[in-house]
Amino acid sequence: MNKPNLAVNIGGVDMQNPVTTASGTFGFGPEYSRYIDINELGAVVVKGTTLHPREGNATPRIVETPSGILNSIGLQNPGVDYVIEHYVPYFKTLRVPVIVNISGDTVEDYAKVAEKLDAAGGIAGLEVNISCPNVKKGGMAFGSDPAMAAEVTAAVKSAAKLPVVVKLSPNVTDITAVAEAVAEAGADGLSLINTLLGMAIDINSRRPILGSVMGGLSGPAVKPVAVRAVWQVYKAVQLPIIGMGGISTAEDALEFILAGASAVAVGTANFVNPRATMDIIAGIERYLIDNGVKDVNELVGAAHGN
Amino acid sequence: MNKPNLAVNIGGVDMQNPVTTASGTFGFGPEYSRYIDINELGAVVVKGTTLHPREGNATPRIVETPSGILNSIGLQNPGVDYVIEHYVPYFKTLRVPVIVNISGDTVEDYAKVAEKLDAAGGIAGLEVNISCPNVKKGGMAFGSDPAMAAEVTAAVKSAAKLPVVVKLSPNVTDITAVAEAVAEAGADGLSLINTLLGMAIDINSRRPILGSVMGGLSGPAVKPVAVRAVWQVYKAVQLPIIGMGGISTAEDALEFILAGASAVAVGTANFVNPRATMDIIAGIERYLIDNGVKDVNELVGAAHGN
Amino acid sequence: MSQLLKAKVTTHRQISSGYYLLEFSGAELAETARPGQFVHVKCSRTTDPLLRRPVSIHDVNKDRGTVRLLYRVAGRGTELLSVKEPGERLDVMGPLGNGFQLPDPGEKVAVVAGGIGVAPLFFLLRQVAAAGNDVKVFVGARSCRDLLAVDDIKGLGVEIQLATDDGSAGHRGPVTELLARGLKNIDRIYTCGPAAMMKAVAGLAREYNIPTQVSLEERMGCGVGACLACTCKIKTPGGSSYKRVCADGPVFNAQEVAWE
Amino acid sequence: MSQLLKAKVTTHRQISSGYYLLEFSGAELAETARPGQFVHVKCSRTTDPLLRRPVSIHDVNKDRGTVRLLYRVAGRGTELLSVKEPGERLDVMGPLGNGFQLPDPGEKVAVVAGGIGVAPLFFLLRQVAAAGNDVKVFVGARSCRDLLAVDDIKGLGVEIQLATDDGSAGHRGPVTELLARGLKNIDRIYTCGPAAMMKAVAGLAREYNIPTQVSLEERMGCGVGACLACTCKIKTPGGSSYKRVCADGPVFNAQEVAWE
Ligand SMILES: Cc1cc2nc3c(=O)[nH]c(=O)nc-3n(C[C@H](O)[C@H](O)[C@H](O)COP(=O)(O)OP(=O)(O)OC[C@H]3O[C@@H](n4cnc5c(N)ncnc54)[C@H](O)[C@@H]3O)c2cc1C
Ligand SMILES: Cc1cc2nc3c(=O)[nH]c(=O)nc-3n(C[C@H](O)[C@H](O)[C@H](O)COP(=O)(O)OP(=O)(O)OC[C@H]3O[C@@H](n4cnc5c(N)ncnc54)[C@H](O)[C@@H]3O)c2cc1C
Ligand SMILES: Cc1cc2nc3c(=O)[nH]c(=O)nc-3n(C[C@H](O)[C@H](O)[C@H](O)COP(=O)(O)O)c2cc1C
Ligand SMILES: Cc1cc2nc3c(=O)[nH]c(=O)nc-3n(C[C@H](O)[C@H](O)[C@H](O)COP(=O)(O)O)c2cc1C
Ligand code: FES
Ligand code: FES
Repeated sequence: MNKPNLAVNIGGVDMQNPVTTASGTFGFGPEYSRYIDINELGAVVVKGTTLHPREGNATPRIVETPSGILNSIGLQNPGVDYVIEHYVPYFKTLRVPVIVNISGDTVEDYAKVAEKLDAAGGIAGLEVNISCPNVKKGGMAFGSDPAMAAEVTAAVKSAAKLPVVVKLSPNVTDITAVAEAVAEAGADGLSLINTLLGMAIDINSRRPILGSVMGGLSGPAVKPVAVRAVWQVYKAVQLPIIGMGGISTAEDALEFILAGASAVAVGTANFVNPRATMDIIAGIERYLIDNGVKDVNELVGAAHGN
Repeated sequence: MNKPNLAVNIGGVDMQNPVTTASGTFGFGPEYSRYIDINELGAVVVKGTTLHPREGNATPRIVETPSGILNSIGLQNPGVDYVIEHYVPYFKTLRVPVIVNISGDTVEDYAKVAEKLDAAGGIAGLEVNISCPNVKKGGMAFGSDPAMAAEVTAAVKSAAKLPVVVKLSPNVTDITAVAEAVAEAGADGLSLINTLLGMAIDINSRRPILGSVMGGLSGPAVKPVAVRAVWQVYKAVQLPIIGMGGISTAEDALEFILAGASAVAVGTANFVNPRATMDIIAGIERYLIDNGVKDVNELVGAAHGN
Repeated sequence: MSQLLKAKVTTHRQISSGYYLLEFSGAELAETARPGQFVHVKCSRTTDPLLRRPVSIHDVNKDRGTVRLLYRVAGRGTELLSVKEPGERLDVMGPLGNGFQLPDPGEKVAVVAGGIGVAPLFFLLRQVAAAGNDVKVFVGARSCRDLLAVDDIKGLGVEIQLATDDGSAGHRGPVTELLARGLKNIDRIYTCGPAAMMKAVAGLAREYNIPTQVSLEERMGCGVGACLACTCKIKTPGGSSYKRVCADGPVFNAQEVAWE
Repeated sequence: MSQLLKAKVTTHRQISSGYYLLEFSGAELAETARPGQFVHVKCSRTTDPLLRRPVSIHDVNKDRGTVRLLYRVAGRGTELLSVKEPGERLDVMGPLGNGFQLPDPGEKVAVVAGGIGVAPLFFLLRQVAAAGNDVKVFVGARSCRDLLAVDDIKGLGVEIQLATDDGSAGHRGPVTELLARGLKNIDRIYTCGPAAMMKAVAGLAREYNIPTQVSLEERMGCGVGACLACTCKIKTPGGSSYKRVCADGPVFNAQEVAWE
């Protein structure tokens, strides 16, 4: 059999294969380049960026949980201007599309960040984080209310010509309602899921472990919730989906693809295996060959039957 | 130091220690009596019971996930009349309070089941499951809408004189809103959390693994979400809480107590260690002695500070 | 009476590619176990994989107080099990399940095993042979490498016929073809193996009206009847109902099973 | 250049109650590692515990191409690590982090270790001693059982002073009391140990105006600077900012650290 087609398209972003990185777990790109050739990824999604620099939350910012981690980084980032000055030149040297994850406290913030990045060039798309549970203002609220999610989406869409992927929170009663609202508002694609809201307590100090009390749960533990979210959203809206949440192996990635994701993002697994993305790309290709599937797009949503 | 006090009270149900079983994981009681002395528990919460017998869902009904399981039992049970005829006599032989978990498709169903159990005697309380994601009608819907949750609670309260503990779902945007509504409607206590909605796909058959597609995630994987829910609800309402979700050890149980649970329920961990409940009771007692705490009630919510 | 024990592994070896024979100490378990019962084994030290794994009791030695398991490495749980060293402790619960109902004196018995399905049948065979019943054994597998416990069965002095899908040993084709030819005078059948094979055996048994016991498999949670995860469909006068493989089975009357 | 390798464990033994010395093969790692750097170790085979564990490079042997780790069993990860047998493979990433800046020729150096904090300092000591710098070593611990690598340090021919909280060996009291008396003519301090001890060392260093490098600890995710989990507060002209212990550290200038 010939080499199967691995290329996918996420709302206008052309990816040579369906594997990208989950924002916040892959820095701005160079951190993992000692272990993998970034140019072999389908796309790179970089750390959440805001209008102004953010210091982030107090430490500890991470705690391990059964098959998962809780994090409360708090969107530490140097601000959009710094990103444009220091990282965009690097992005321009890459042959893979770079998607910048953006956050804000207000709808205007989102729009301004989007506008600046749009003007900077060297970026293939924006991922709008309306779901980070780690910031006090905005963040969470936008993602849990369909109307506000739509408002942010529309604002970003009108501020930037770049493809806009909106990242949804699983911490809602009905994720399809948010997906539908965001689709209506003009999103080009959806990313799901962000982390689950969780916490851990130190029984010796009798205090919450994380400096900011609550944090976001990620890693293999959340995979069943994420696959379910992709399955539900695939049924509800027509937009391409980047699936994520606990993906560590090609088998995990294929579960998401079969549930309805056109691409997958690898997050926490990078910490465990810095070559996870590469192993997953190779494993997906192997599966396609072994099963005589010519194009990975044929598998997208295939678990729904006909 | 003298033996510390382990006794707690959940909305009128007197428990000699804070450890009970999670509904659906402990059958109707006798199944685990080969491994533990049930009379040493704080209380026994038995399988979800409905007005009419239920066949349950197609198999497979269980699938293992990282540090967790997905189940879709579908509330298989012999119906309330059978329970009253065959199990209540057994309940009456026990020296520990028995709490019966009840479910229904309609508000009237809940009320009827509650009424029958109230009349049967031998039962210390009712746990109202408004959160099981495994039944097509009712179930989920009641738990995700504060107004409906309140309606079910009020109906059960007026149908039965028994203490009523309402079991909440984590699959909501704001669990405190449901908790407040249920408290307002007269609940005597709250149980949280029920399972997280999830699914898994077999990449070989390319179909969902569970016979009923989606299932409920439980086990250690969900613990951070459960601790967070207890923490939030403890802050929001004054009712005693039975905390559950991934409790396997005394350390886990203490996390829930410090977050605000007055009692804890052990579910999935029974499958792994049939003596888990006993180990947890002993471990809590050990912790109290080692830390010079005279009464477990002093620890309830202690992680919130003063 | 089912026990929870940290049993010492006494011997453990690979007997064919991917198949292992593990023996552990457990005097009371060896004493009380009946053929067809199983143990529920914790394979990992951590919460992943989380659940125990059901494994049939392959044989017991009451004198030495040991229990044997014959298993196939099927996934992560059994893989972790396979690296246990003699001397290490094994966290087991058991015996669990109902077990086979033994034949009446004088009954002629056929035992039909497919692949790893031979695991629970050896213990049965030993008892049935010792009781003096006439026994015919039919063992089928994919290829000769998957034919297990054959020498042990021969050692019991019973008649044995082999079948493999690839013809690498014995008859080429399904073991049920051998069974169909050998059913004359058989009073009772015991079978364990792939669902399709057991269904075919059940079909033959119905045709010849021979009481047949099948040992079913289903994914398990608790193993003790508490969670209702492991159900199978059993025909009832009114239609069908779900029974628990772990507590009501794993052995069922073949004619009661609602085969898919 | 940091590598990802499945390194073979060559030796592994308990050196004191709860403390282990593990050596593995890794020629390139041994060649390129600098004192103060660490490796990120995967302790489990499964997803629980999930994350790697940071462990300092205790020493390297370039000739034999081996790397040594000295660690304390602190929880589930290090417990799983402690049962690795020689011959098994260890999944390690490294070398990671910045490492210590070596002293200038002729500088008199004090090295202050608290408990397991001696782990990264031995490799440093060996290089500093080999470079001919004058070295004074101060090692403190809870009790004599927690005084580690003392003989190895003596073997380097450097002056060593001991302190224990319980007086079971050397000075009874904090090691910083010994340091305070031994600071004369010291040009440079290196320290690693409990935060309170390092803070006290930093205080003395400021008082005597001695450039001091501390090796910090923080819970880590990636270990390579990508996740921003492991930050510590570093004073800046304008106030403070969060730096990454894994990538900007673990070694920092003591006077820059915003001690709690
Ligand atoms: C009563 C009973 C007795 C058994 N006796 C034996 C025995 O003596 N020897 C032996 O080798 N095996 C036996 N099995 C099967 C054995 O339990 C499974 O092979 C084992 O659980 C697989 O675990 P794993 O972690 O290695 O594989 P997993 O990674 O969990 O799964 C590997 C494959 O096995 C399937 N599977 C998982 N659990 C079960 C299950 N409970 N039943 C059927 N399929 C399953 C999965 O779908 C998957 O395809 C028995 C099963 C039952 C129910
Ligand atoms: C750069 C660096 C180098 C280190 N070098 C060594 C070394 O050479 N030898 C050695 O024995 N230890 C070293 N440590 C500490 C070691 O990483 C922790 O002891 C280990 O991660 C604990 O893992 P565990 O699973 O055994 O314990 P866990 O169960 O994870 O935790 C046990 C206890 O350790 C705490 N803890 C967990 N992770 C960390 C962490 N990263 N830093 C501090 N505390 C933590 C927890 O709060 C808990 O109280 C180093 C840490 C860092 C950051
Ligand atoms: C340390 C860390 C930092 C994260 N930062 C961001 C972020 O800045 N923006 C964002 O949208 N998601 C962020 N996430 C969420 C991930 O992108 C991803 O949605 C989530 O972790 C689930 O995937 P995983 O289980 O593969 O990690 C972060 C996750 C982690 C673990
Ligand atoms: C097999 C199984 C069956 C369950 N059945 C019920 C039920 O009938 N009613 C109910 O309220 N919760 C039911 N639950 C949910 C548990 O009671 C508990 O809320 C949940 O599993 C979280 O706890 P755990 O992680 O300790 O298992 C069931 C859970 C499992 C695993
Ligand atoms: S496995 Fe729980 S009832 Fe059978
Ligand atoms: S551990 Fe990820 S940045 Fe340091």
